[in-house]
Amino acid sequence: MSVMNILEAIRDALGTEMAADDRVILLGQDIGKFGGIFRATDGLYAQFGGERVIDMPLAEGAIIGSALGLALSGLRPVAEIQFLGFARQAFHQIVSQVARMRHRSRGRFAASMVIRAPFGGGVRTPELHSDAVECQFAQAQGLKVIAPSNPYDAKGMLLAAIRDPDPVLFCEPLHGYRSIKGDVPSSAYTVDFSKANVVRQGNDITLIGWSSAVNVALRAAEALATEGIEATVVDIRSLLPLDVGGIVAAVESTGRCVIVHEAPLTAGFGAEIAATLAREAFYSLQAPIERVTGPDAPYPLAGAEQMYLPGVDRVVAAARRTAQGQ
Amino acid sequence: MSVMNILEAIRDALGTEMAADDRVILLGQDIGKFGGIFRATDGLYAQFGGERVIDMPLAEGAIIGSALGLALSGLRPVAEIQFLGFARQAFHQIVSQVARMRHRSRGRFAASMVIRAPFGGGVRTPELHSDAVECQFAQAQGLKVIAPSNPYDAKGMLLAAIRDPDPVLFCEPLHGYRSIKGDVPSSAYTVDFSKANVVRQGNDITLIGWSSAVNVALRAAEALATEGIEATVVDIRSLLPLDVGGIVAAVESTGRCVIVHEAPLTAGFGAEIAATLAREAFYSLQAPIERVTGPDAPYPLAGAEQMYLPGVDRVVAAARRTAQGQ
Amino acid sequence: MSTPVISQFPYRGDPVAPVRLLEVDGTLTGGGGSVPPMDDEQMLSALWLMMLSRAFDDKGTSLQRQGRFGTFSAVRGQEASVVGSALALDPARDWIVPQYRELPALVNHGLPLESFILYFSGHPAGGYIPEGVRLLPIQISIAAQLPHAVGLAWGLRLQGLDAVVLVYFGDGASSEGDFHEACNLAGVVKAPVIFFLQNNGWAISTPRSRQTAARTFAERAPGYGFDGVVVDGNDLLAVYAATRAAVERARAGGGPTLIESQTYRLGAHNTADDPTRYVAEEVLDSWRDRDPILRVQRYLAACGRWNESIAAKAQEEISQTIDAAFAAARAVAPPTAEDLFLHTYAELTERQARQLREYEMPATGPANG
Amino acid sequence: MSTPVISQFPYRGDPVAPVRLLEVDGTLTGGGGSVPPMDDEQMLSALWLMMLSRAFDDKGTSLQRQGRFGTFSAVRGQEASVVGSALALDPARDWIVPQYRELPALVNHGLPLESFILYFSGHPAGGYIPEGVRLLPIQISIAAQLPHAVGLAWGLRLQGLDAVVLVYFGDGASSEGDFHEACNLAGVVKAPVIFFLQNNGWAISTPRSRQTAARTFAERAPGYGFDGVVVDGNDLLAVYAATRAAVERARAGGGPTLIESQTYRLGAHNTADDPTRYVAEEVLDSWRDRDPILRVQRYLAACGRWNESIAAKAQEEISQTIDAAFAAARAVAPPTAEDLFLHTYAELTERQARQLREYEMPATGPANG
Ligand SMILES: Cc1ncc(C[n+]2csc(CCOP(=O)(O)OP(=O)(O)O)c2C)c(N)n1
Ligand SMILES: Cc1ncc(C[n+]2csc(CCOP(=O)(O)OP(=O)(O)O)c2C)c(N)n1
Ligand SMILES: [Mg+2]
Ligand SMILES: [Mg+2]
Repeated sequence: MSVMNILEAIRDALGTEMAADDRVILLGQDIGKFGGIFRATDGLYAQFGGERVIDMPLAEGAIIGSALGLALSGLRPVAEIQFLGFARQAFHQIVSQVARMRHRSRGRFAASMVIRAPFGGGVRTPELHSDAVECQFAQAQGLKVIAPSNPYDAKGMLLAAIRDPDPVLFCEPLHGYRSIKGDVPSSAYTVDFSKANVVRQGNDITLIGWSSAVNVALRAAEALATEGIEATVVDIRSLLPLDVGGIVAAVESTGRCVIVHEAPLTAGFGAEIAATLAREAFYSLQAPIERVTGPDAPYPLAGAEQMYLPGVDRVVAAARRTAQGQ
Repeated sequence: MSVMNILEAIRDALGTEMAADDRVILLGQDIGKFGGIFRATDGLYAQFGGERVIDMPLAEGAIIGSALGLALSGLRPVAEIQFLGFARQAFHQIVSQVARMRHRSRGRFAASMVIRAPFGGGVRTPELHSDAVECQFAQAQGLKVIAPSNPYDAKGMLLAAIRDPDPVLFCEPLHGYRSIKGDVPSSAYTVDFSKANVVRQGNDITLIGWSSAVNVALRAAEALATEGIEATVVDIRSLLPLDVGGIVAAVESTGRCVIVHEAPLTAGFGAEIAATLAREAFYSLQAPIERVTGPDAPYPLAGAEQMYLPGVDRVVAAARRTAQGQ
Repeated sequence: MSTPVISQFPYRGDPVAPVRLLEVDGTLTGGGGSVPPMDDEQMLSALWLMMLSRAFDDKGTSLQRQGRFGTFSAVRGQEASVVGSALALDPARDWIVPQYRELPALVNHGLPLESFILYFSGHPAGGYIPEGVRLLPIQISIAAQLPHAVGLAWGLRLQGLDAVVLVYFGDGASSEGDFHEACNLAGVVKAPVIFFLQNNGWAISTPRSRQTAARTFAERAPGYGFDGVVVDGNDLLAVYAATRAAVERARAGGGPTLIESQTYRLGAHNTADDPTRYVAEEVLDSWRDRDPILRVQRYLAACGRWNESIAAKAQEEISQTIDAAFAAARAVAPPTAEDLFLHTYAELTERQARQLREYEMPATGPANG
Repeated sequence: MSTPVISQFPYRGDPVAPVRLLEVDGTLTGGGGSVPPMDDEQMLSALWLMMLSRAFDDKGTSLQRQGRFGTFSAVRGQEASVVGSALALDPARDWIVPQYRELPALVNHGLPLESFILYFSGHPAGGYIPEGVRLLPIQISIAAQLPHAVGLAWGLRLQGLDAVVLVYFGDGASSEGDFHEACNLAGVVKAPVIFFLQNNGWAISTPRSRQTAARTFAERAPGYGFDGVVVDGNDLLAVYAATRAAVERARAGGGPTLIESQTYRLGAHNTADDPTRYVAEEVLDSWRDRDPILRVQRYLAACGRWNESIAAKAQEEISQTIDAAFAAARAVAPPTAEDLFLHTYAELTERQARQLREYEMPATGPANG
């Protein structure tokens, strides 16, 4: 057990599984000697060599498309896309090919592979680097879309993802890469990401998020507690599939809910959660479900990002309103 | 005024605007002499020549990316993508480039262009051709995503789209191309697609859809009427931007709502509509909002598509339940 | 300007002539001096596959017109290109990654004809490829299979196998970004993959001349770090020999080859297409003269291995094979609601299970939850 | 096999030598016999731009380290490549479509230095390009600008203008599908576009050798139906001459050219990068010897047009220009909530208007509705 940040937890997971399973190989831009632009693969090239930690040409479609072929050959590729916004270059490969291979072949071919990509804002990256586009993949039935919020989950969910028979898009919180720290066991363990995680218990309202929004929600919950409002905070962990039972239970127990995410409001994944809850928990809801999200606008250049991001203040304000509404 | 199907209405709109505005040019695969795989551009090559009706190499990214450049040069390109499922090959160009050009350049450059593509199932097309992926574009702020349900709207919305200063993804109902007919004025006219259209009035329940789902909803409304349930049917016309005021008013007046679409349930655009209504019309809702959609699975091969598609029966059943729930 | 700049890579001159071994009249190129790369027995087997393909195209088209079969893309005219390339592989270790117009290659590699029929009838069971058959599923999304083939070839090699992967695609497919990304990666990692480009003159209605301004597709290969070859795609022997050479090179660690097989689609893009709108009858005729099947029959007839009675017997056998396959496909039970969901993931998700229950008990269950 | 198949397009031999007009020591290639394509005045203006670029890199980097400027990508080492190409264009009719590493080209074409600073400071106002300046915005998504450039060039020509479009991109960018699709389309429609590939040896930490197995990038051009040229990218005159030739060809209706400018990134990918992790010091040193600025200064010194006092005066002027631009950028008011929404569409949507009101009155308004 040691204290790690999310990046260290991810690196630890990759190294652990590569040592345990020869079939695991990494591919991506600048992940070799350089160790990745965020150092997620630092040291792995030295340890496992260039045949297992592979620098790829600058072509996201080929990274994903060839990873699918590598998976079919019997390997377990873990592909890095430098920023989730550039997974759009491989959208056709991810959504039409990777996600559907099992279904298309009626079970003969499984695309057992992981696509890792950081996403989200707050660290002053250039245009398109901060786009929270996870929801654009959440309709790709056949793909799993997951997003850890803390180092413990990062390691355990990544190990689970690599061992998963289905393809997993593993969305990493760029913002928390170095700033979010926590205890991480040094042994191998998996986290069952199919279950939403109640990270805080409270009776008055339920805050729901994933990735770095969970941390915003937790800080909002602390602020609300000083006002006497006790919040449950749920980390959904997985967008696709969604743990419907888990979130319904968490909202039924409070009757009130605020969802937090970085993507714009319209067609963000908060819509799916709100729509599901508004139906399944209809008779328990005592106030409208609110969504605190990025505004309906492209992610801005760095100088305006703090205005764009859904902050603790906005979550607190929405939660206060929701807790009081009836 | 004459009776046209949707395909004829689209062809009429294209011809009308090309005759009126020299800047309008068409580009796409097989749209020239061949007239398009569905004949949407039939006759236009003969009428306007190969410099304005342009056959493109088989590369969706280049079709969209060069259309953006053509727009910046001062022309008004209308690009055809043969099936919306193949717009994924151009996803990075549509979502990261076309949608953002105005914002990126702080208003200097407008990507005034239209992308036309049929979508949806029911006509036994091969794999990927029927995918209803309109929602995957609905988070692309800067883009408009619209979908007519009948010939009158098809012509009027397409003319409005070509004249729109912003880029428009114009999603055409593959299923209704030839089967849905109606009166279409021969003159040029526009339909304000920013407003949802109430296509049927009823007091008991509101059915919401777009594209061919509107026709499913209308047929369900007729069936419901025989049981004494009178439905309002709303055609949202535009997913992005969404006419929030229009749909809220239509649901407040009945207190009950069923949303219909072809895409899978999870992360389909029905989620955005349901989430919005569940909040904005919270105090009027007398029953949970239901979504009748494609199942959470890839669109199947043709032999199974009738099971996949949300049919009149399923809408009627959901509406009945909703009308009775409280 | 005072100092003229010379382009080291000018675009000029005529396209190169394709490799040819068998002339249209069935004689060997350059006279009888050279030994053909296939013996008579091999050529007879190849001919059988080519004729099976042609007969299937006829049968499938007529059934489709009667509404008894789905839309599919005929191989007609490209039989030498498809069969010659497929026969250069070893089905016990090599893989084929298809587009959608390669029926006889798939059959030779082990796909039951019945699966192909089920697939194009729209039955979900048609997607299944039997265990042990080294084929990826038919690809509908143009060019998307190319990076898969590279990854598969590279992965097999990383695991120490000596397998080669051959990927089929068209002149149209060569314009997609996936083509470029796949070729470039294959060059960098020296994947044992053969890019087999069937230049059949058309992508639906789009002529080759509108697809690219390049004189040949094969000349793109050195720009990715490997060799390019142009073959007469209607010449079984040339296609076979060029593919064999590429297989041997790949197997020996020499990396990829791009083969441009110059052939011609002798008919519609698929059974929903009407080529009379865009193909000139004279051009079609000139290609009918170069029919790849006739060429092999002429050669074998000159060797005394082909005559009318052998032909009639083969036709009869082929026709029975095809009829049996259609009958078997027709006997498969229609798809159920479960077929919609199964194999989306290794296991049904909660939501899928709930949706499936709803299908099975529509009256009582809630809508998709 | 009995019949060997010859690849008509073999991958072998050494890469070609780049076009060079000015030697490292500042003498003209081949002795004084040839007349340089630029006169001394033009070379002095070019040098000024190159030095401005270098000085901006220094200043920007030091401000960035102090937290007073954002992350940006220096031009260092590529000044001849960027400036020589840009000067071959006519800013009154030709367009530049940039990647992100071409500061002096943008400035020469009319972009206020202050805009560039605002952009890399993360101020939304930095995205604005003044009316009349023929530049597309800086492109962050690698290679995405290439099809835009083709469409723009083609569209201007369709409208009867004689404008040429030059698009910048890197060796890394050449691996993206967008590169291929754009080149192929440009060949088909004969767009007046120049694909100016700056091969600076690296894509972040990825070396040229891992980017492609091709010997040169330029040799891909004939595979798209146009000419390819390799130039010494550290030679102002060669870059200028090759680009001029391409501009003239494009203007005359001769279509596209692919120019590979072989240069070297003399430093980090951007101010967040640490190249000591992957670049060998000896290699860097060998390229420092080939510094494109020194080469021009040596030439001009030999002509009596450059000496220490002229240099000092130029440095002073440049330094004032840069300081003034930073000061002007700092004087711009910080972004407001309105900046988030404006220009998403021609008009605010209802939802945006409501969200903006919420920003402006956070206490009272509802959450995003
Ligand atoms: C990505 C994509 N775009 C468009 C289509 C529609 N389409 C189907 S076949 C075809 C032409 C393919 O031409 P080619 O690659 O030459 O193969 P051929 O049919 O000639 O064998 C097109 C455009 C598709 N299936 N996929
Ligand atoms: C589509 C995409 N993928 C990845 C990145 C991350 N990235 C930024 S710069 C760069 C390298 C670009 O190399 P090159 O094109 O050679 O340009 P250079 O920086 O050398 O001028 C990468 C991979 C990106 N910006 N866009
Ligand atoms: Mg073809
Ligand atoms: Mg570079």
